[in-house]
Amino acid sequence: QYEPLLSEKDRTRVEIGDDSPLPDDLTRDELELPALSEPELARHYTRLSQMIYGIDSGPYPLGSCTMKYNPKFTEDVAALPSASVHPDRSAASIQGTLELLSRLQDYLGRIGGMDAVTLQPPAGAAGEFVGIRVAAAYHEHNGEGHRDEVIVPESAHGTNFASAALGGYDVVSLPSDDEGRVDLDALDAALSEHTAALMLTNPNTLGLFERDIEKIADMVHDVGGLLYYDGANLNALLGRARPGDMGFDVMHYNVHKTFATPHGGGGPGAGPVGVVDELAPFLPAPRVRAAEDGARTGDSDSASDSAGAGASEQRYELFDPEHTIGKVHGFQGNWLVLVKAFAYIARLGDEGLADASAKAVLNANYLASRIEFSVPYGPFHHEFVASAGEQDAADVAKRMLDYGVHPPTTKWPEIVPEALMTEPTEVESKDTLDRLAAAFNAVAREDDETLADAPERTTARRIDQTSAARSPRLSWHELADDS
Amino acid sequence: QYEPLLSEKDRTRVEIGDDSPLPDDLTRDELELPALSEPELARHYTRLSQMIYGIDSGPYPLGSCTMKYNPKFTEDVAALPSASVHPDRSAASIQGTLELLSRLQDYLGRIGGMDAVTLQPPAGAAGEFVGIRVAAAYHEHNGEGHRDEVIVPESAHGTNFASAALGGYDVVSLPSDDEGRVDLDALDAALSEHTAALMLTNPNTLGLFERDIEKIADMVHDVGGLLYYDGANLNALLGRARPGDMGFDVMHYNVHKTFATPHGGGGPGAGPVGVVDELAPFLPAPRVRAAEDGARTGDSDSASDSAGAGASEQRYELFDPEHTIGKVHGFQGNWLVLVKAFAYIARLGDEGLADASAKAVLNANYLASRIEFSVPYGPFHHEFVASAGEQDAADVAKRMLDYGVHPPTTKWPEIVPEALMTEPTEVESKDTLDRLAAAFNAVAREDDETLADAPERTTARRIDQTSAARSPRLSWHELADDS
Amino acid sequence: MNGAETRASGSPYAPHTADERDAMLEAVEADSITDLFDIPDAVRFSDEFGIDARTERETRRLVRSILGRNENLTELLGRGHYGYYVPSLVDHLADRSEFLTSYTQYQPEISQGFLQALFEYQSLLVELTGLEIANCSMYDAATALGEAATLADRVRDTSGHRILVPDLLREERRSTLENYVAGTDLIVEAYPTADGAIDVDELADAVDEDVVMLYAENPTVRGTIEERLDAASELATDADALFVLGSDPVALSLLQRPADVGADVVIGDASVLGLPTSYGMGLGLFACREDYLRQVPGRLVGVSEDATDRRAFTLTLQTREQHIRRERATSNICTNQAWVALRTAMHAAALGPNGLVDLAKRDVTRAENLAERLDDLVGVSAPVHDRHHIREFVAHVDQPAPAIAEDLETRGFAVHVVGKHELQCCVAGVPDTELDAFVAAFSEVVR
Amino acid sequence: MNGAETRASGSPYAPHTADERDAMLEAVEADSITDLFDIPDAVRFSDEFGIDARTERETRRLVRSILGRNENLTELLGRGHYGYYVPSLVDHLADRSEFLTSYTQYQPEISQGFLQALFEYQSLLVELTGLEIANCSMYDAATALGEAATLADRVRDTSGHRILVPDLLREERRSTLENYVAGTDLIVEAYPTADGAIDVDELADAVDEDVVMLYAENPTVRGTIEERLDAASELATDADALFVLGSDPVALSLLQRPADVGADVVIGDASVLGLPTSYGMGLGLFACREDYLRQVPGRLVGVSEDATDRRAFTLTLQTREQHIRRERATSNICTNQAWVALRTAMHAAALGPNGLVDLAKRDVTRAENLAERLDDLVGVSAPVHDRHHIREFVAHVDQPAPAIAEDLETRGFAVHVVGKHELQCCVAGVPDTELDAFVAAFSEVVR
Repeated sequence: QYEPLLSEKDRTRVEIGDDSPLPDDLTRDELELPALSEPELARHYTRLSQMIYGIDSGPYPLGSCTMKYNPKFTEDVAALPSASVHPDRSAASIQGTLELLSRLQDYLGRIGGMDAVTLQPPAGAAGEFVGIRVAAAYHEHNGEGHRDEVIVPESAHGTNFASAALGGYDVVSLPSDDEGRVDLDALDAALSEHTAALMLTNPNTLGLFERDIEKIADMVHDVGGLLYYDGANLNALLGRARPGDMGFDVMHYNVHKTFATPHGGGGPGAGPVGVVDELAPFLPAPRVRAAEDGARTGDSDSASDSAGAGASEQRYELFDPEHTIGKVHGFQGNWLVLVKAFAYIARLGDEGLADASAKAVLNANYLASRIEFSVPYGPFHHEFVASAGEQDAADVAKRMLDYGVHPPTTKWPEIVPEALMTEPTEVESKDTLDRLAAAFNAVAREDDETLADAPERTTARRIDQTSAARSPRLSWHELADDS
Repeated sequence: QYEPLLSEKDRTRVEIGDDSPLPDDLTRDELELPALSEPELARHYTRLSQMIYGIDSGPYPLGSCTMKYNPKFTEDVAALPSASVHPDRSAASIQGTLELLSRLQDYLGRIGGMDAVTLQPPAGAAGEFVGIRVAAAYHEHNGEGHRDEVIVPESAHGTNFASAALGGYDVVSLPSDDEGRVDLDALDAALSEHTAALMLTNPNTLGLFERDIEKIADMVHDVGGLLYYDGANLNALLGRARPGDMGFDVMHYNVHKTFATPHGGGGPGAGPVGVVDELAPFLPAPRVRAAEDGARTGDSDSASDSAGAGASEQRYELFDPEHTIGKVHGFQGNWLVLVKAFAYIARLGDEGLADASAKAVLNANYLASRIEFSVPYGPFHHEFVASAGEQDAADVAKRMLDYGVHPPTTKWPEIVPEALMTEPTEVESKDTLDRLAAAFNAVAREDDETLADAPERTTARRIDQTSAARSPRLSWHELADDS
Repeated sequence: MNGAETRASGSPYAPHTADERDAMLEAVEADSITDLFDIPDAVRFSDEFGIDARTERETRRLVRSILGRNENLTELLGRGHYGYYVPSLVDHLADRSEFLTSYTQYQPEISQGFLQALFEYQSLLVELTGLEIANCSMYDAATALGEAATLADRVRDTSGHRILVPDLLREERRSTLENYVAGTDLIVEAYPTADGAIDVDELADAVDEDVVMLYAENPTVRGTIEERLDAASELATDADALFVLGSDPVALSLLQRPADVGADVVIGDASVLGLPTSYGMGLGLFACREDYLRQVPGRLVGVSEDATDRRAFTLTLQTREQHIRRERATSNICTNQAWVALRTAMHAAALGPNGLVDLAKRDVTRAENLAERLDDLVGVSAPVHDRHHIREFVAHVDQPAPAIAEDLETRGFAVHVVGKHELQCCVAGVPDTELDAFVAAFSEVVR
Repeated sequence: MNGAETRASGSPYAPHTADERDAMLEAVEADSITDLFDIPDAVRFSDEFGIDARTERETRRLVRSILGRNENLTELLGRGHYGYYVPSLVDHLADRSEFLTSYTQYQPEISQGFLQALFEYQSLLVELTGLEIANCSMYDAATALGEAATLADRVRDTSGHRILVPDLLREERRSTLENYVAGTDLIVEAYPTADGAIDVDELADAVDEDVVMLYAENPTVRGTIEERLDAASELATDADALFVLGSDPVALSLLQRPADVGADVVIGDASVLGLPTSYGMGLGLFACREDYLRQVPGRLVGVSEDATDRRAFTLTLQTREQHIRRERATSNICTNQAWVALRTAMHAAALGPNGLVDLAKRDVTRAENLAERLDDLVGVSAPVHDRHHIREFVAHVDQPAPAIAEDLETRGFAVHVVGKHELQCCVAGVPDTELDAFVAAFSEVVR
C-alpha cells in the first residue's frame, strides 16, 4: 500500500507576523509545513517502516558492509539519561563519559594492535581522512612535505580514493595480481619518494588475506611511506591477527560493521582511528586520557580489563596531542554510537570477539560451498565474491529480493566479472544460510527476462534510475502538481 | 509470508540428569523446547508483529472497545526503573508508588464523582466482580443477605451477566424499550426485595444516554438495591456528566479504554472501582491513603491537583477497609497499566479529558452521517450501531479488512439486526473518517458472494472456525505430524 | 500545534483543526458539540475536576519525581513475585506497537502474528506442565486459583463443599480464592503442613468425599520443594477431587512435571518470566487435562485452516466465554494478560531449554549457598526447614526478625518477616555481588 | 543457551550449535575453523586482548556504573549544541528496527519507507532554507562547512584562495574547516565582527576577488541575530564568491529565509531537532542552490517511477559519490547520519509549523527574559551585545567569569566561560522552573 507524503496529508501555512518578538525585517514571512497529530504521525512512520528491509527481516549478506545483528540492549545503554551530556561540559563533571571513551580507546587499541586511538571520526571515510591527514602532518613534520602520492589498490573501497584525494594527494591505482592480491612488482614500481602512504584492506575486498603483508610493509616503509589499514574487513580477523602486528601504522575501525552498531539506513557510524606511537602526536584534538594523578597513565597500556563490574575511580582528562592536526568534527564524533560499540565489546570479551570472526569465516565458506555461482578467488575469509557469469549481477540482486532475502553487493570489485560480493556475517544460522543459498540457486537458473522484470513481489517494482537522475525532483515542492 | 512456529525452527531436548542439584525423584526427566539465538528470535517476533493490525496501522472503530491511540510517552514512564518494585516492600520504602496510586485514586474519584476508589481489579470484568462482591457484602452487613438477583439489560456487555453469576446472583435480564433504552415498566416489574443491584452502562451499548437515569436510580434505591455503572462507555461523558452525580453507587473504570492504556492484544487492562461513601468500608484490601500526620487525609477530598510539578511530601500508607471483602488479586493489580493511566490523565487535565469526549462524540456522529448503512437508534454519543440490513454483518466486517481498515464490532447488541457497532474515538481525523466511511460504503454496495469470499488481501484468508472448535489443536505438540 | 513541549488546550491526541471541527458539525447539522450530548440538565456536570494539563515533558518529570520517592533497595523478597532479569530483546520486541496496541484477536485474519505467539505460549505451558491444555492467560496466580475452584465445582460429578489449601498459602491467594467461591457453596479450609511441606498423614485425615479440590504448591511459598505430591494426588483422586498444583515456569523447568504427579490443573504466575518486579502485576498460568476442554476458563488459541487451506490460528471454543455464553460462561474474564503472555513466551524463548533448566538449577544452588552463609553467622540458622529449596528459604534469627529486617532496609536490602524470629530470603534475580553485600550487611546487623 | 543472563562462551549472537558447526565444516571440507584462516604464522595473533566477557545484564550495569559518574547538571550551554526536549514519539518510531538496522538504500525496491522519510527530510530543509536542494545528511555542522568550502572551490569559475569566516566562529568549526581545505590551495581567514555581528564596512575591506567563499552564521555562536546578511551576501556575489550561511532548523523557522538574503549554501546542525544533548553528536545540514546540483556532496533522494509507473523514491545522482566516482567524487562521505535525519524529520513533524515557529519565538523571548533577570543582579550586565538574541546571550560579570562558572557548577548549573568576565547562557531546552532556580543560584554566587 502506498503511503502519501506528509505534505500530501497536510500543509499548513503559518504567518510569522503578529506576535513576533523580532522586527519584521529579521524574520521570514511564513512557514508552510504539514501539521499533523501524534496518532497520524505514528501511523505514517509505522507504515514507512513496513516498507523497509532491516536486519531483523532476514539475512543481509552485503559484501564489505558486515551487516550483523544489532543487539537490542545496546540501544538501552545509549538511551541512559546519564549518556546525555553537552560536549562543552567541564571534564570534572563528565568523568563517566570520559571514562567510557578512554576504555573504548583501550579496547580498540588492543583489538587492532595500535598504540593510540582517537574516537572523533564520525564514520569510516572520516577515519580514512584522519589517517591521511595524520600521515600528511607526520611527513610535513619530518620535512617530507613533498610526498604527494597515496597508493590505493584497484579493488579498494571507493572511499579510499576519495579520502586520499580530499587530503590533496594524487591517487596511484594499484592493480591486483592473478590471484587477486597486491601485485608486488606493480607495488614496487609505484613506490617512490613521492609515496605518502599505501592504503590497504586485509583481507582485501575479495576476502583474501594479503599473505605478503610483511613484505609489503617493509617495501612501503623502505621508501619512507606509511601503511594504512582500512578496517572495513576487520570482522575477519578478530583474535586471529592484528593490523598493528602486520606492520600497519594507522588504521580505522568501522564500529557499525565490526562492533555491531546499527547502520541506521545510512548512518550514523563511527570511524575511530588507531596509530602507532610515532603518529600519536598528530591525532585530532582533544583526546582523552587517564590523568597522571591516577593509577593508569595511558589509553592502551593497562594489562587487563580492569574493574570489570563497575566504574573505576580513575580521573580522566582531555588533552591536545603535541602536533595535532586539529579537529575533524565539531565536537567529539558520534558519541551515542561509541557507547553502543563499547557495550558490544564489553559483552563479548575476548572469546566472543574471536568467535564472531570464526563464525563469520565459517559462514562465508559454508555459503559459498552451497551456491551454484562460481567463486573464482580463494581461500577467502569473511566474504567471497562470486560471479554471476552470463547473468547481469544487478539483475540477479533484484530477483533475489523476490525470494525475501537481501542480495549481496554487486558489480564490485570489478576484478570479478558480474561480481556478487557476499558477506553473511556470523549471525546467520545454518538454516538461514541454506535458505539464502536456495535463493541464490533459484535465481541462477532463471532466464534473463525473468531477471530483467524483477523484482515483482516488493513494495515497489524495478525503479527507473535514469529518469530520476535526468530530471531530479528532490523535494515535495517539486511535486506540487502531482499530489 | 508464512512464519514457522518456534518449534518448527528448533526443538532441543535437555536432560536434567547430570549436574542436577536435586535428587532425581524431585525433578522432571527432560525439557524439550526451541533453542534459538537472539537474532533468530528477533526475526521471528518481528515477522509475527507484521501480521498484526494495531492502532498505529489505521482506524480501529470497534464499538464498546474505545480503541484510542496509546501515547508513546506513557510507555517510557512505565519503564522507569523506579517503577519496578516488589509488592511486599515496606510502605516506607515505596512512598513513590503509593503516592502515584493515591493520586490516581483521587483523579478517578473526581472524574467519576465517586467517594472512594480501589485500583486492585486487573480488568473491567474484575472490576464488575468487585462491584458485585461489594454489593453483596454491603447487603449482608445490613442483614439483607436474602437479596439474590442482579438485573442486567439485555443489551449489556456479556461480562455483566458473567460477573453477577460468578458472584452467585441470579441474573434477571431486562428488555429495552422501543427507543433502545431501559424499559421502565419492565424495570419496575423486575425490581423487588430480591434485587441486589442493577448494572447499567450509560450511554448504553447503542450509544444512547439513559435519559431517565435519575428515575431509574430512585426506583432501584427505593427497593433497597444498588446501582452499578459499567465504565466501558465512560469516554462519552468526560467532563459532561459523572456516574456519581446520576445516582450510581458503584462503578468501574476501564483504563485501557477511557485512559488510553494499550490493549496489548487482549490485556493487561485495569478496572479500578469507585464507590460512594457508604460502600467504601467494603472495598478490597489493602487500600492506599495519605497518612493522618500529613496535610491530605483521604483520596478524593483535596480540592485541586496539588503540587503539579513534582512529588508531594505527604506520607502514604496502606490500610484495610473496615468491612473489606478481602482481595481479588494476589497483589495490587496491574500496576504498570495504572502508571500509564495516571500519566495520561495528568497529561490531558480537565480540558484534555473533556475535549476527548467532545471529539469522540463528534467523530461518531460525523462518521454515522457519512455511511450508507442505516443507524436505527439515536441520538447517540461516542458510538453508534448501524445495521447491515440484508447483508451479513460478520461478512461486512471481513470485507472491510480488504480495504485496509479495522471493522466495527458485529452482531451485537442484538437489538439491531446485523449490528455494526462503531466507535471511532476522538483520535481519528476527518480525513481518516472519510476514508473509513468510504470503506463502509464500498462494502455496502458489494454482493453477498464477494462478502462471503472476503477477506482476500489479508495475511490469512477467511479462517474456518468450525473445524478449529471441532477438533481443537491447542499446542504445537498436536501438530507434530504436520510440520 | 502538536508538539510534545506544548501544553494542550484540548486533547493532544485529537487531531481536529477548528476548520475541520466546523465542517464536521455542519455535516451533522449541529451548532456545537454540546448539542450532540443528549444529557438531561439535572445530571450535566458543570464543575471542574481540578486536574491540571501538562506537557508531555512535564508529565514525564512529574511521574519521575513521584516514583523517585521509592527507595532503591536490593530485593530478596520473592514469595510469589520475582525479579529475574528480563532480556532487552523482550522489551524491544514486545513494545512493537502492533503487539502493544492491538485488540483481542476477534478478526484472526489480521491478527495471525499475535495468535501464533499466544499459541506458542500455550505450547510452552503444555511442555512445562505435561497437561494437554493451557489457556492464553488469567490475571495472576491468585485469580487462576479462584478459576480452578470454579472449574472443580463445575466438573465434579457429585456435589461437595470443601476446598483444601495448605496452611502456608499466602493470605492474599487464599482471600482471592474465597472471593471467587463466595458465590458458590464452596468453603476453603487449610490443611496442615509439617516442616514446610505437605504432611501426608494429616492430609489423609482431612480428605473426604466432600472435598472437591485439593491445592498444593511446588515450590511452596517458603521455597521448599514438595516430596510427596504423588501421595497427595492419590488422596485427591480417591476422593474424586481435583488435584490442583501451583507453580511457575522457572520451577517447572526443573521440578517434577505436574502430569507425572497426577495434577489435574496447574495454576501459577507465569510472569516470573517476562516482567521485572512490577509491584505484583502478574500473569495467571492455567493448564489442565484435556477432559476439561469445554469447561476451561479464559481464551484458547487453536489451529485451523483458511479458505486457501493454509494453516491459520484463531481463538477457539469461544462459546465458553462471557461474550457469548453470558451468565453461563466458564468465567467472567474478558480482557486478560495477553501481552504479558507474549513477554513470557519471548523470555522463555530467549532462555531456551538449556537456559531455563540452568536458571532453575542455579536457583537451587544459590539459595542453598546463601542459606549456608547465613547459617554460618552467629545467631542465625538457615534454612529453617530441612528440605530442598529453590530460590528462597526461611532463616531463624535469635533477635527479633522485624528489627533485623528494618536494619537491613536501612542498609539497602529488603527481606520478608515471616515470624517473630523468622526471615525469608530469596536469591532470584539478585546478582552474586549483591548477595555478597547482603551477607556482609546481615553479619553486621546480627553482630 | 542464549539467555541474556548467561555469560557467553563465544559470541552470544552467533547461533551455531556444535553439531551445526561440525556439519558446516564437513561441507567445506575443513577440519577446524582455524584451517579456514589463511594467515601466515608470523602475523598470527596468539595472545589475548584481556577483555572480559559479561552477561547482558552485567554489561548494562557496567555502562550504567561508568556513566553514573557524570554529574547531573542543568545545562545552559548551547553554542551549537542544544538540548531541546525530544518527544517520546521520535524514540519509539525511529527505534523500529526496520529504520534502525537497515543499510543505505542501494536496493530502493525494499527501502521505500526510508527513502520517503529522507525525501521528506530534504523537503523540510528546502522549505526552511528556501534553497532548491538539500542533501540527506552530512556528519555535523563543522564537516558540512568543510564540504561547502570544497564545493566553493569546485564551482568557482576562476581560481581563488581565501575563505572568510567570522572571528567569532567556534574554534572547533574553524579547525575542521581547515582540515577539509588542507588538501587544496585554500586558506581560511577571519573577518572582524562588531558587537557580536558582521561589521559590513570591515567586511567590505576584506573581500576581494581572491575570496571564494564568505561564511556567516545566523544566529551567531553568541546567540545574536545578524541584521546585515543581505549586505554581506552582496559583497560575496560581487566578488563571485559563494555566500554560505550557518544556521539550524529552529532558528530557520523564524529568522530570515536564507534564500531571501542571497545564500548560496546553508549548512548547520539539524540535530537541534531529533537528538537530546548527546556529547556533540550531530547532523550536518547541507542545502544549496540548484546550480550546484552536480557538485553537491552527499546523498540525494529523488523521485522516480517503478515498472508499473507508480511513484517511487530512490537515491539519485550517485555518480557524484565516492563508490562510483572515486577520487573525483564530490566528497569522500559514505556512511552519513541518515537515522539522525529521520529523527529530525520526525521531531519537526511532531512540532509542525506552528510548533516550530512557537519554539523559535520562545527562544527569543525566554533568552531576553533571562538576560533581563541577570541584568538586574548587582555586578552583572546582560546581554553584552546590543542585538536581538535567540536562545543564548553573553553576560558580563564583574567578578572573574571562571570562578563564577565553577561556583554555579557546584550548585548544579553549567554555563560557558567566553571571556575573563564574560559568561554565555542558553535557555534552549531548560524548563522555566530551572531557569528560576538558575537565577536564584546566580544571584547567590555574585552576591
